Amino acid sequence: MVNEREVKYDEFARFILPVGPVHPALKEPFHLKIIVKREEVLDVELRLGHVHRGIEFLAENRNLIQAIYLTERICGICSHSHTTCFIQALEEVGGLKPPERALYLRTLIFELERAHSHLLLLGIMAYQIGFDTLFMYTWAAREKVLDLFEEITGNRIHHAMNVIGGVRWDLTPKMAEKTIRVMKDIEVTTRRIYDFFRGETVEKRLSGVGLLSQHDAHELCVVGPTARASGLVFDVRKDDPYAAYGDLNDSFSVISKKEGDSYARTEVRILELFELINIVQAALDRLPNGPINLGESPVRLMRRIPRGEAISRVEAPRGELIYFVKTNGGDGLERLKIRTPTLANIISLKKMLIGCEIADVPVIVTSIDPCLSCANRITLVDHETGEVKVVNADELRRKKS
Amino acid sequence: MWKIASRSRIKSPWIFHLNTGSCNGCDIEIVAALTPRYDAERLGCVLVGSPRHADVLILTGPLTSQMMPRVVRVYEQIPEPKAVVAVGSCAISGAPFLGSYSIEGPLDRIIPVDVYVAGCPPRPEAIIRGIVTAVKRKFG
Amino acid sequence: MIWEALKSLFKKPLTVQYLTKPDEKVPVPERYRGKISYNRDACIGCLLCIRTCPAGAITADERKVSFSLDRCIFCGQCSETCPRKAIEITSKFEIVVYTKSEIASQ
Amino acid sequence: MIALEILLATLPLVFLLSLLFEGIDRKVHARMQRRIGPPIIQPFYDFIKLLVKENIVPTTAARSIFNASPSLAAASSIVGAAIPLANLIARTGIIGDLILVMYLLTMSSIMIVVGGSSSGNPYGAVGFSRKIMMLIGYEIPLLISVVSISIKAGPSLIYYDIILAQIKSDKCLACAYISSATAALTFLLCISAAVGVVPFDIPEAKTEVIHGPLIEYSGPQLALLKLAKSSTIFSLSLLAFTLFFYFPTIYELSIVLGEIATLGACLLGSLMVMLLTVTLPRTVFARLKIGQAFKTYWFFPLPMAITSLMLSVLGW
Ligand code: SF4
Ligand code: SF4
Ligand code: SF4
Ligand code: SF4
Ligand code: SF4
Ligand code: SF4
Ligand code: SF4
Ligand code: SF4
Repeated sequence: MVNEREVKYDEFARFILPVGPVHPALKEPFHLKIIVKREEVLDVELRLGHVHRGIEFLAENRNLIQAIYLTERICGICSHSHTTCFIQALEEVGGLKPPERALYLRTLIFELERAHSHLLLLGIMAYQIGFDTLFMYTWAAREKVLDLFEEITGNRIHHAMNVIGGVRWDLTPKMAEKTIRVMKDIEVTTRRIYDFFRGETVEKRLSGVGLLSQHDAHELCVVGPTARASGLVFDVRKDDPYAAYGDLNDSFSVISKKEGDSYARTEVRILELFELINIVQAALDRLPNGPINLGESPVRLMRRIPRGEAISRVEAPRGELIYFVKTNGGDGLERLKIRTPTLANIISLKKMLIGCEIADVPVIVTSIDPCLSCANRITLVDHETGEVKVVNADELRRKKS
Repeated sequence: MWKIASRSRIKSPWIFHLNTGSCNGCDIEIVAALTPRYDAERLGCVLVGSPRHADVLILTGPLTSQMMPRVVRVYEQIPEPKAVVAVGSCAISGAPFLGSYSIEGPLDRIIPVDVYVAGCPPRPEAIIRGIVTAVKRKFG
Repeated sequence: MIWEALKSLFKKPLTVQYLTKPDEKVPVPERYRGKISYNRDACIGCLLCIRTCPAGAITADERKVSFSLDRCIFCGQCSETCPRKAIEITSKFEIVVYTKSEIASQ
Repeated sequence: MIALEILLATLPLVFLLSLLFEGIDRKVHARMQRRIGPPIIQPFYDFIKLLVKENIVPTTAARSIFNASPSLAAASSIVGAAIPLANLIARTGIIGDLILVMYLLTMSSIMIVVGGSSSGNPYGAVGFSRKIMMLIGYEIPLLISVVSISIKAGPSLIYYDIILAQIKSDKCLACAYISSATAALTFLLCISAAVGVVPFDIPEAKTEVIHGPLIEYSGPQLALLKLAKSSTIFSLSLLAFTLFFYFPTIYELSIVLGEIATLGACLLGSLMVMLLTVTLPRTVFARLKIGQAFKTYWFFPLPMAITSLMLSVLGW
């Protein structure tokens, strides 16, 4: 909604530029209505909901095992975060304790996933500023991580790693060796990528663009690298350790930057890549022996989960991911509620976008690393107050008809 | 003469990719197909930004109700001749999202699909093969 | 960057020339979850796989089961659930078809 | 006075060469990214494919301008490339042909954005305003550098005279005079903006304005626009090479090996120029913002061009 009081313009110089839902800068559909004057952005309006699939609703109608795969398919980039978060909640309800080795393997995949996700973002960022070569470089490096996934879990994207009470695939010594090797490679490449990002043209495009002050970041409840780049030090892995992060606490530190611009957000991700390489190495060093799951049939385990509820959170690549799970005592779910990181972050877009140039829009949007397949639940009407209006499924359906 | 035209068409499929509610899994694999490892450009594939430039429409996702009118519009915007490739299991049948109130899919209820590439997500190689198969069949 | 680019000019490209060179392919690892194969004789008809398939790809069929592979999301859960190991995951991944019904036969 | 026939005969040659140049550009670009890249004749496939595709004219477009501008753009850039090539072959020239060529090339890039802004798409309009900004940025240094070199070579505004001057003086102009060297540098720097590739593809940025002016074009119209672009690249690289780096040895080649060798050497040289000024920057730089690009041109090539002009007037 255009705020008429605030927008001063001569009628002819201003026009509305629709960005999305189908736009090459956005790999996924969401709609930004941008009101511009020549090159300057005066106002933005954000509309989500194009990929809403009603997963929470679907999960409530399926049994727990089916729901695992459903949560995995909320998103292809942090699929493992979703299943981990979900299964942690189930295990809490059921009082199941996965064996140590399983926790370590979960952590391992988790960090590899962060590696692939961060490299992906760096590539997309380069692509947005027209730097195809850098995009190709980072994505070529990312392929190595995907190869690891494929070898360990059998798929490049949807790992199907987690089962109730443990993990499904074990790590053979050969794979462990390869993982170490790949991590070394990634470290070298990341170093080089870091150099490219510090290079003249790239830094020019990113620094000072899309400022989000610490105060605003706090106010808008942003999470993950977006928050950390605005000076908030907050990381679920440290603050509320899950899986094996408690044991690995000494192997990494939380990266935080003060600047709060797109460059800082990118830099935080690059530095996190170095941290996660340490985590992976530490995890492989300390990897205990033993079983990788409870060894019972999945169907029996599923039936053992009583009625109850739990909240679980993990630090997905894009920030804190929260699951609220309420089981019905049979083998199904009574309620599933997911708070995804992008949804928390996307609200901050409006703050960042107003006043920037058209050329900065893709940069800023990418810098919070939005991937909307999890964020599509609401229609957001955001005025100066930062107020959020949630439109539920019924309303959405009514709107459609 | 006609042979040259059809050969050129096969050799230069320009792709427009549309996400109809997918989980990103297939989308990133499509992008991965353009990167050095798979390099779809050696077969002439280029990802274009406007449907008006495209020859091949790649669709992913189970088709949510919000995206449905847009899919139709994009399909109509692509100049003839055009091919449609549905990538991923959820584009083929809507599974595992079938049964949701906001899913209109499967895709082929709305627009004609020439080639289906199964997988969740399919490997980039399979996607490339899907594109090549589609243009060969449609334009050959 | 300039150096890097010029150096790459003379390095071997990373591309795996799938389709343009015969038999070139990114290696498919052993665990790859591709198309499933079903051994009807080993199946005892317990129908557990139907209960756990997240995509509804399995239906009961004459005391045993049948698969609609166009719905399969290649998760491998059925193979894990099956007490008789009647379902196996193969590493076949190039499932490219003209009509949905062909998926099973590919 | 060159015969009209020669000019006409070079038109298809320009067409072939500019698409070939584009193919090589794409291949080298890909190799620098460690990819195989498309086959070198890929632009021909693209061109033919687009030519036989359906042409859609959006209802919001101002029809006549929308339809006419691609052909005009393509025609002027092809003629703009054909004149120097024909002159090279025929070894003559007409008065003012250099100015005509520069005018045609500018015309072509203006036609592209005019067509885009007539499409009624807001992105086309953004592309238009960006292009005009860019035009002011690079066109002035570009023209000044041409003027400076023509003062050195005569003064004469005949393209072939400048080449003759280089043959006579036994040195290529860029090596002979400081003023010409700076002019050459200016010209080279301006090429990537004039043809609109990364880092200066701002009017057509894919992720920002979805190909800007090209967004609504499809089929044959798009083919013509692409052709206009690649023949502009070809023409500017040819000009840059022959105006500044025409070593007399190239001329002597024709005595030994026949005229075709001279032409071949010129084309090879301009290929080098293209790789250096188009392919390399677009591989190793990120896209600039319009303000940054504008500044870049006013702070660096413009003063350089003016210096070069003054130096050449002073006879350096
Ligand atoms: S619309 Fe409501 S019920 Fe449906 S999935 Fe979203 S939050 Fe759940
Ligand atoms: S956006 Fe949220 S509610 Fe909608 S499908 Fe995705 S996870 Fe479910
Ligand atoms: S739901 Fe969002 S806005 Fe509300 S308190 Fe939580 S993070 Fe803040
Ligand atoms: S933020 Fe959401 S869509 Fe993006 S990777 Fe995470 S879960 Fe997936
Ligand atoms: S936002 Fe409101 S309606 Fe939606 S899930 Fe939360 S409490 Fe329920
Ligand atoms: S097929 Fe699978 S990976 Fe592809 S979009 Fe659908 S759920 Fe995601
Ligand atoms: S692999 Fe998964 S989706 Fe496919 S049939 Fe088995 S359980 Fe169902
Ligand atoms: S779980 Fe195995 S044995 Fe049971 S019905 Fe399925 S295939 Fe047959």
